[in-house]
Amino acid sequence: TELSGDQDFQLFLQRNLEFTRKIRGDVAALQRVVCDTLQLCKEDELVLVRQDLDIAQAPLEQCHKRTFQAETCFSQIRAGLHIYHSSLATIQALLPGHTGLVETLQLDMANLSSNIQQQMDDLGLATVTYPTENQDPLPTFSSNFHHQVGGFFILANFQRFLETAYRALRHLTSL
Amino acid sequence: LLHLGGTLGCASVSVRPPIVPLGSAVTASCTIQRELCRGLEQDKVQIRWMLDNKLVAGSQHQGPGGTEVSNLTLPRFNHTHARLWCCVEWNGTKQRLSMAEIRAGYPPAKPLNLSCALNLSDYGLTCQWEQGTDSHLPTSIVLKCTGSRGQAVTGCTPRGGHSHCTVPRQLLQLYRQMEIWVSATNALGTAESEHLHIDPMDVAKLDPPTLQSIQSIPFQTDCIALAWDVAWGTEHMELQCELRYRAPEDPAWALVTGIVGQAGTTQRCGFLFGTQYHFQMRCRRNSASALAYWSEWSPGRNYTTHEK
Amino acid sequence: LLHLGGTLGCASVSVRPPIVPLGSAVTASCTIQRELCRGLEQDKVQIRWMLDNKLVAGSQHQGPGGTEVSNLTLPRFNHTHARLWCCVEWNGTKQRLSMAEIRAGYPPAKPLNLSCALNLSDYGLTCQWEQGTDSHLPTSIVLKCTGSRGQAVTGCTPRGGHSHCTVPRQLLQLYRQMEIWVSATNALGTAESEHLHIDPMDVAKLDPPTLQSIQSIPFQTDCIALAWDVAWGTEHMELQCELRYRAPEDPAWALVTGIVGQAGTTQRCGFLFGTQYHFQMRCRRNSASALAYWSEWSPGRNYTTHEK
Repeated sequence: TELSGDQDFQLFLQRNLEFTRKIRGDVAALQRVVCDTLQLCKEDELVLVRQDLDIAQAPLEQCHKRTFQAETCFSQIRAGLHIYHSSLATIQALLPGHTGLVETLQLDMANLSSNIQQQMDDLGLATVTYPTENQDPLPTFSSNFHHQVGGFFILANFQRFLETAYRALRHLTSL
Repeated sequence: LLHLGGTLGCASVSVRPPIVPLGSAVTASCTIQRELCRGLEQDKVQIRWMLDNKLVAGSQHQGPGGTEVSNLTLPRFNHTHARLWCCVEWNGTKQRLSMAEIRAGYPPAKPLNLSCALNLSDYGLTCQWEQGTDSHLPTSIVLKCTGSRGQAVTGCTPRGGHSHCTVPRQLLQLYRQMEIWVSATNALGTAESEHLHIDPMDVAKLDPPTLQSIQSIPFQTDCIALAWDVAWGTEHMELQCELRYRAPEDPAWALVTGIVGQAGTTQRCGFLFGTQYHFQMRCRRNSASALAYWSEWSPGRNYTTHEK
Repeated sequence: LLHLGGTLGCASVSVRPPIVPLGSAVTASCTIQRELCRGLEQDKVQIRWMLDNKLVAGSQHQGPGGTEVSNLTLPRFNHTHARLWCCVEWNGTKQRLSMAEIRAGYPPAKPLNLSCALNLSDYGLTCQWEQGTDSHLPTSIVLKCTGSRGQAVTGCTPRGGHSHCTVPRQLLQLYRQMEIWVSATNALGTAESEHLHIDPMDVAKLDPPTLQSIQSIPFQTDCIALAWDVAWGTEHMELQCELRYRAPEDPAWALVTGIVGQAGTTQRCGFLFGTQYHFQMRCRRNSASALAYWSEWSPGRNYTTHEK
């Protein structure tokens, strides 16, 4: 579909580029809290222990390809937002003193996902509606330490996910 | 055991409708079932009407099943709230047997000048409006907002008589067009304000930037470099800022517009030598919406340029 | 779906005990099962310890079944809360493989100055105490009370950090001796306050009586009669009350003790003529216990005696 000329689509992109920057700022704030309170700050110090946790990452290859399709890329962004939305419950359990920060992040993620969904509807693209309440069972960890490292990597992976999504949205503004 | 209850009473008043536009006609009827009125059985029933404490004349006639009925018409009812009493003469006294309340007023006025602002510390959207003339009737006023087609309508309810309220973050859709309006409803009708179609972010109220440092640029002494920083919580936004400055004796401010981007520095030339200038800066979101609010002007900073 | 779980990990740290008295020694050991550490199989395993973010030296040796073990002793552990990391050198980086939290503090201090008062409006027994020095460890503090031999121990738990709580009426035995004490427990021990043996009624906090009227007794003009009434809710109690009075210029109060019985009147002589006196009264339950609380002094009443 021819997108770049569409005025509404450009407004959607401008708004949600800023929104993604806000969410990345919220995730970075949580990463600082994990570093300050749990002393987990550098990924390169956790390479070996990470292997015990086999943490998968939400796929985003549809947004990597040189000639990516907005529809499939948007759908993968939404699917990833949904996965990380429920994974944040793991973080909430780790940082009881920061539930406000986590809840704000989850609200923003839900809004970003429904903003993308509405834009896809407007463009006549097929969309999925995710249940608002989190159905997935919380992952269990073999130790408190592994739970903390798991939380660290969820945030690190999510930050990378957002960087890719941000580049894809920015790429669409230049089409 | 204390038995509370008792019969329906031997008289009943009905007013149709109980709530009327101010100044319009009101009709009422009072029906008395003699056999239910202990002490009235033998007497001749004379029905009297009292509006609050003023006697008003009705027309009495026999109703079905031995009842006595009196009808009353008040051509121009101009009280906002009154009590209509149905009484009978008995033993030389006026016995109040039944009562109905009548209210009068206007349909709610259309709420005007609806405007909203998003508070960036808690992302609550506070909206305010003008209520318009008093309808004299119990009126329920609600601010309504909805995301997009088919989404649930949420909003907030102003507290006792206020004409503002705050929609909490959980009920908002950020970075997307929302429809916001005020709805006022009373017994005589409903009125709605204009519908605002805004993205809450477009009405974000920013804290002012801070002027970090001001220095002369060495070889062109009539130029200065000014470093500034944006308010906390706006780092992710694209901002549009303005700088104003003047010397104490200058009548008007010099204004530098279109300073775009995040924190940074800006340069300006044409300053007098050895003169003290007062600088202030303000910013707003660089969004298409004309509704975008400017932040307050930042706290001022003074700087004295070099002597020639 | 993001699958988290995974193996037990190839390193484990044990600290015995994980909670120690402040300043005492802590010993820890880290065991690494090389074959479980993907990426470490060939390398020579060099175990490093970090206490929070500071390197500390341990002694490494081969353990059973091809494991590498490092032991560490911290002679005087004076952090209240620290993280002990077991790391290995790998590809020029320090890999954090496992972690254990160490907490240090003191056994709980003995709670002091336990006192209770019964509120006669809801018959809740509110007790307060002094917590003593901070143990730096999570400490659970509970007020315990029991009726008599073999009865269930009930009580109440102070909310977050407070050192008072209220035992509700349902858990109290009125008009009978109860045993009440505070118990504080943390990982290093338990401490109990003195045990109070009181009948909750003995510590009832009464509202003050009210002085109804004051008059001169006609033929002995230097005497007055004073009528008083007890506070609501104490009509069934045997009370012991005190009256105090003084003229404005008097330095000290005159005190009349031992006024016993319910509402009533009391007489007093020796007053100066034509002088204004200020009267107040208070009461308490006439019980044997020395703990019985006086009510506040009643609101004052003035009375001016006759001229001579």
